[in-house]
Amino acid sequence: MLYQLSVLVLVVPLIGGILAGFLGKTTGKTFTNTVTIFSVLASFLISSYILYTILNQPDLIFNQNIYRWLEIGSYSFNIGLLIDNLTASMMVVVTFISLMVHIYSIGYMHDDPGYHRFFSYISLFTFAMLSLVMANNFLQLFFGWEAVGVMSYLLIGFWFTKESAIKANFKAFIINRVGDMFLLLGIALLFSLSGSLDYSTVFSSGPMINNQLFFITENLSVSALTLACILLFGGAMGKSAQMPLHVWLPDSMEGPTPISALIHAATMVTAGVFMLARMSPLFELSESALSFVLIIGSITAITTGLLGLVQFDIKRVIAYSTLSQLGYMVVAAGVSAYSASLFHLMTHAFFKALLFLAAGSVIVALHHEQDIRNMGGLRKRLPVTYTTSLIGTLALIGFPGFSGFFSKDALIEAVAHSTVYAHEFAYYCVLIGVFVTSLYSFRLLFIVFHGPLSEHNNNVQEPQLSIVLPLILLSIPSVFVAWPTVGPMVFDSFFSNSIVQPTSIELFGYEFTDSLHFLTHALSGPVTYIAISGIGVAYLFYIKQPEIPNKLALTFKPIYKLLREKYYFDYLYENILAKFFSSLGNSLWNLGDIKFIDNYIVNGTARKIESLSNKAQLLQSGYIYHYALMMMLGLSVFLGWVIINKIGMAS
Amino acid sequence: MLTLQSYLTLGAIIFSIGVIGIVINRKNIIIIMMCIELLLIAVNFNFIAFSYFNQDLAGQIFVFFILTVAAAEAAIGLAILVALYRNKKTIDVQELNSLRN
Amino acid sequence: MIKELIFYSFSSVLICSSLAVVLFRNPVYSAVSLILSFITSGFLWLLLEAEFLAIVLILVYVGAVMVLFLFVIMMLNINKETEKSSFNSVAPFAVFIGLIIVAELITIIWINSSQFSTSSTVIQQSSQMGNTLLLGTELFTNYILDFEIAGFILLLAIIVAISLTLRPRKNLKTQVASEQINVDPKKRMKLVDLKETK
Amino acid sequence: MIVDQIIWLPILTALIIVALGEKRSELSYKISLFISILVFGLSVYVLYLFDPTTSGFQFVLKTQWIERFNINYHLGIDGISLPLILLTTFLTPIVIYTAKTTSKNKLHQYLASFLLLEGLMVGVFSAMDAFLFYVFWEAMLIPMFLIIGVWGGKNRIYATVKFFLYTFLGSVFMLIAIIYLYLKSGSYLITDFYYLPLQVNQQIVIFMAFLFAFAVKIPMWPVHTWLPDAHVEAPTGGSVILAAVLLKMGGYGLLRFSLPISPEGSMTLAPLMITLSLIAIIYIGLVAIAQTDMKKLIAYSSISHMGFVTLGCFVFFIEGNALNPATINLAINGAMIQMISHGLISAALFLSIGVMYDRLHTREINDYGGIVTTMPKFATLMVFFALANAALPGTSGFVGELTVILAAFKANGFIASLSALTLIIGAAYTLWMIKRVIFGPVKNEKINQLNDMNKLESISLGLLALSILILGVWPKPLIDLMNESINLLTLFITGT
Repeated sequence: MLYQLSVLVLVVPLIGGILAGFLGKTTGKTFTNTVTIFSVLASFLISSYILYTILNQPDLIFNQNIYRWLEIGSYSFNIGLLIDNLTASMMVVVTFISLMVHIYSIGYMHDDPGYHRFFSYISLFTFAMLSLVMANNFLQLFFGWEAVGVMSYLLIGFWFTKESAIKANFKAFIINRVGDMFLLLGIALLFSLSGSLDYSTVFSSGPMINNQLFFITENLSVSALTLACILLFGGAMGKSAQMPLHVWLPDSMEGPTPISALIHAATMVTAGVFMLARMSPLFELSESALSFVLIIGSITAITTGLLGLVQFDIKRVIAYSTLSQLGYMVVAAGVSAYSASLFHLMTHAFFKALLFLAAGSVIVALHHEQDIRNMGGLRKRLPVTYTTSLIGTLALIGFPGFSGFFSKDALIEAVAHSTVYAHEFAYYCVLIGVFVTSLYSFRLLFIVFHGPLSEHNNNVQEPQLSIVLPLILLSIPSVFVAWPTVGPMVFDSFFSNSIVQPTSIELFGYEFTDSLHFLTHALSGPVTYIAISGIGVAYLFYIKQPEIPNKLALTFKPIYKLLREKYYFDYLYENILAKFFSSLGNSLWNLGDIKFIDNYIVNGTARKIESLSNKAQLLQSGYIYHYALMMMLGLSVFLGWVIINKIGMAS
Repeated sequence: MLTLQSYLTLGAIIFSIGVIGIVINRKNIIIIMMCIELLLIAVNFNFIAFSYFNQDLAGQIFVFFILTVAAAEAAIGLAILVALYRNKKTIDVQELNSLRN
Repeated sequence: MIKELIFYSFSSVLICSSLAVVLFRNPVYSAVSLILSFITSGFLWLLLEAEFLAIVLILVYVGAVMVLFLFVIMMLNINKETEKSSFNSVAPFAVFIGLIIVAELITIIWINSSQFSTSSTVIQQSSQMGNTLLLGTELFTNYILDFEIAGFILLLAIIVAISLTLRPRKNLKTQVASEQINVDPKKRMKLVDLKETK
Repeated sequence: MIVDQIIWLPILTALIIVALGEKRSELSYKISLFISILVFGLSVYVLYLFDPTTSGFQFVLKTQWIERFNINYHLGIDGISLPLILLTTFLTPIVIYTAKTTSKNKLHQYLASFLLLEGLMVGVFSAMDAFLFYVFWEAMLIPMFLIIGVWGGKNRIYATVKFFLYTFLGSVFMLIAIIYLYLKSGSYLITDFYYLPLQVNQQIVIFMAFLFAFAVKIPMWPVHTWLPDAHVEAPTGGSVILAAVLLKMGGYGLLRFSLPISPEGSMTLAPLMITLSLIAIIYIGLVAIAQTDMKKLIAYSSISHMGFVTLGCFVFFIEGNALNPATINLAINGAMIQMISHGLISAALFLSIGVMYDRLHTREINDYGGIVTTMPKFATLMVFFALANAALPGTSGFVGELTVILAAFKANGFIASLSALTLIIGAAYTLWMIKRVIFGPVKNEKINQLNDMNKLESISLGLLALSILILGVWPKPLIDLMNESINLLTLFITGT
């Protein structure tokens, strides 16, 4: 029963997407959105039912192969499902956000000529994401991994006539591919060590792998497991946009806003975090890999947050915020607090989707204006959007009581109690990050919704219901979802059948009793106060004395420039690396292929033969007796050879 | 004692004379054709000698055919020669070098 | 003994006349020398009991082929050109190589002589039955197809020789059947619209 | 008998079509389409009759041909050749089907060339006699030579001569090797060669001789430069067959001759072969990025992808101290899948380029842009093929590369890492082309007036897309088909 239902969860969005894609153009918009929304709704309901079933039956792990994909000798590769608490909760999150985005898109994409294409894509994306989440083996993980990448590629380039959009989607795909390559290599390494791609086999042979060495040179070797984990994390760095592979995510904001909410905030980018949690049996065995994860995550958390301070595009600010929050999740995984990481993933999915959709609502209301310098004072014109944005922002900065508070606090608590190498560094990074988060979040909020209302925005109205409704629906979990769930998910054994991690006492140094107690406990830490001070500074900078930021920018010009240029990563990739490789290709082609092989070797041989034959032509006098003489010469030589042979044989 | 070797040697000598004749000649193609006849005679010598000493008639049969073909060859060759002379007004090998280019 | 005597005398004549073929300036002389060498080889072949071939050689070659040669020589009237030096620039080299070839050939013959059968003692079948008869029997039984082909080649040679040398008369009126069949009335007749003339 | 029909039916039809003449080209189009579909049906029937549980040759047909040299007209099919035969007979109807739009002059001869080519290609794949194999191998050059030389582009003569000289020069060495093996074994039967006790030195020489022929066909760096030229000049159908089937003959030759006949020679030269494969994968991939001509780009991408085939054929030799049959199996299966899948994908890409070329008569990437606005259906398929070319999981392109990389990693992590770079490079050149051709604002007025695919084109490309998808989602049946034969090959390689 569970098996059939799980397959149904997977297949229904696929069918919906295919139907919308093939029939949407002819059957019209209503058909398209009905089909896709109902398929995702069905998927959501079934996922919820599965989660419910699993909650009622603790320790139920459901692991079954659907079919055998490939079988070579003793190796077999399967397509299968693994349903446990981790998967089930991810499924619910994914389908819920997807459902919201579907509904939202009815209004947002209403006038777009690519309406059916859009719905088809997001349904297919849902399918891909689900297949990633539900995989019971690395092969399917990789399939989902790449498939979500492709859907993201197509959706970023959804408005394909925009030069910037197709540039962004190309960039996104290539950078993701860099990560995917590492992931594939990690998978290949695990395969070569354990001989299988199934999670269960690989995980059970983890301790055995841990003892093996991978020889880089004759003498230099690393632990094979550490290498595999770092390679796997390389994949996560691409997909979850960690430094230095983060550059594609801000650019991906070229896509429609619902996409930014669904793919580039809530689901796809968290795939890396999900994978880290899924691979926890391996990562737990390698301290060095965890440190690596921790360092990368904390660098990402702090640096990308700073970038959010200087952006003027409403979506880019949120995108950098997403990057920073992803950094937090990775940090949590780095200190082995996978449950906290996943919990933050879940709450973040809700409030970040909310923020994006709210931003989309603003964008729609202002007729596709995205520059925050042209906004201001929209509070009165867009009351629902404002309220929901406020909720999202408060959740994001971890204001006490909101869902983000619980997740972020648990996470920072875990960092504080960690003993992994570089944990102090990570701790300071995340603390500064909290301040930066609230600063840029409220900067955005204040600039967009407060301040004076500009002239041309006077007639702005709240958009239609299908846009507003998801905002309201999403703000509910953004506030409340953590209250009942923080206990079981973070501190209790909810994930114990799918994740290997130390006990909550070891991790957090705190005995959880109930959520209210946790709230009061957290208030004793510095985090909340740092966040509130961030609000204060933002209030000072952007409402009381708006000239301060400009002054600061002038005073610290080099730093400001560094931030505006995004630490020159784009410059490095586009102008140095990409140029280098394309000119390398060009010169290999021109020098290697054309000049050397074709002109020198191939045609050179031909030319040589031609010149030789020109010389040989001099021998060709045209006189018969010259030819006859040559024949004579040949005959005499031949006879001589015969004689020599004869004599040789005789002796 | 007449042995096979003596006949073969004779054939070899005649053959070489024919070959030399083809090459050293600068007068006309007719002489070359005659030299070819000499070559054939030399070859025929060998055939007949082998046929005699091995008591195998096949050699003679072969000579018979060679003679036939040689006659045909001579006829055609001379016909070509006549045609050539008509066109070029010469059969001098020194002047016949249209094989070049 | 008598055989040896005949062999050596005739072969020296043969070699001399062959040399003469090559060396004479006048092609007529060369042709005559060639006739001589044919005749002497005919005699030598008689020594090898190839009577039929010897006679054919003399009859056909001397009687027909060489006469043809002489005909052509005279027809083309080329004995004028005898003033030129009869040897070309590569001649010394060619002679040298030719001598090498002779030497090599003879060496090969003598190296291999141990493999030759020295069977002059073989019972001469042909002396009883006659070489011509034997040859004929063989030719018309086992080699009949080849014989036919040879005849065909001769026929071909005749046709080729004629077609090469035949000069068709100009203005000869002949029928071209294919053109007649392929006549297209449209090409022959042209309908022309003439405008009225006043 | 049925194999015989698959070979000779198209060849005889080709003769009939030529005899029919130019005036009845519509009729000859129908006949050739019918025959090629019939031949595909026959080969599917072969697939149905084929017994995948045995490793040996099936459908064996043996007739004496040249008694003096013990040459036989000896045909047979095993698990390695059957997929390639299916590929051939599947693509020929598609090429013939689309020939109508791509080639208008002397259509009947064009069709006849392809039918002839089909028969000969199947002949190559099913010949069990080395001499017969050689005859088919060389004879195949003739129709291909004609296709490029007669219906090609401006610079076709240069391209054909280059193509012909390269391939011919290579195969001469193969002939020498075959004759040598015949003298050793007294038979031309390929499987007899496997059992010859050869010294390592002899094996190396034989391997090199075969390599010349196969490396040119595959093509491996540095004897690859004929391919881009040939592709650029060839008509669409010619490019399709060239990329899809002709190149596979090199890989097939490696599996049929080089590896089982000279396993130790292969082992000695494996580092060289692996280096060349990696050069093909990386160097040629980078070169592909620099191309401005779509056909050249895809041609270079073909070379790069064929690098995986050669990598799969040799990478297992460097694993540790002893050969591991499991890795061999994995790698060779990967090479085979890569061949089949590349056959389908490159065929699809060349057909797609043909679709565009028929409309705008240019292959320059810069002349395009924004195709998707006027040809949405076509753009969808083209993007799909491009993604398949970039080895997207779920398409057949991924299966081969995955298995080869897995096998390579078992052998050596660094080689695997280098070969995995193709994930980036392949995506870069393919999508870079897609970005400039398919997406973006409409470049010029001509593109604004384009019509989307007609029925003919959509059916052909749709069929290819479907097969690529099916192979990607469920490649197991294909593997099951060749598993036993590859097991046998593994035995020969390990020398047991």
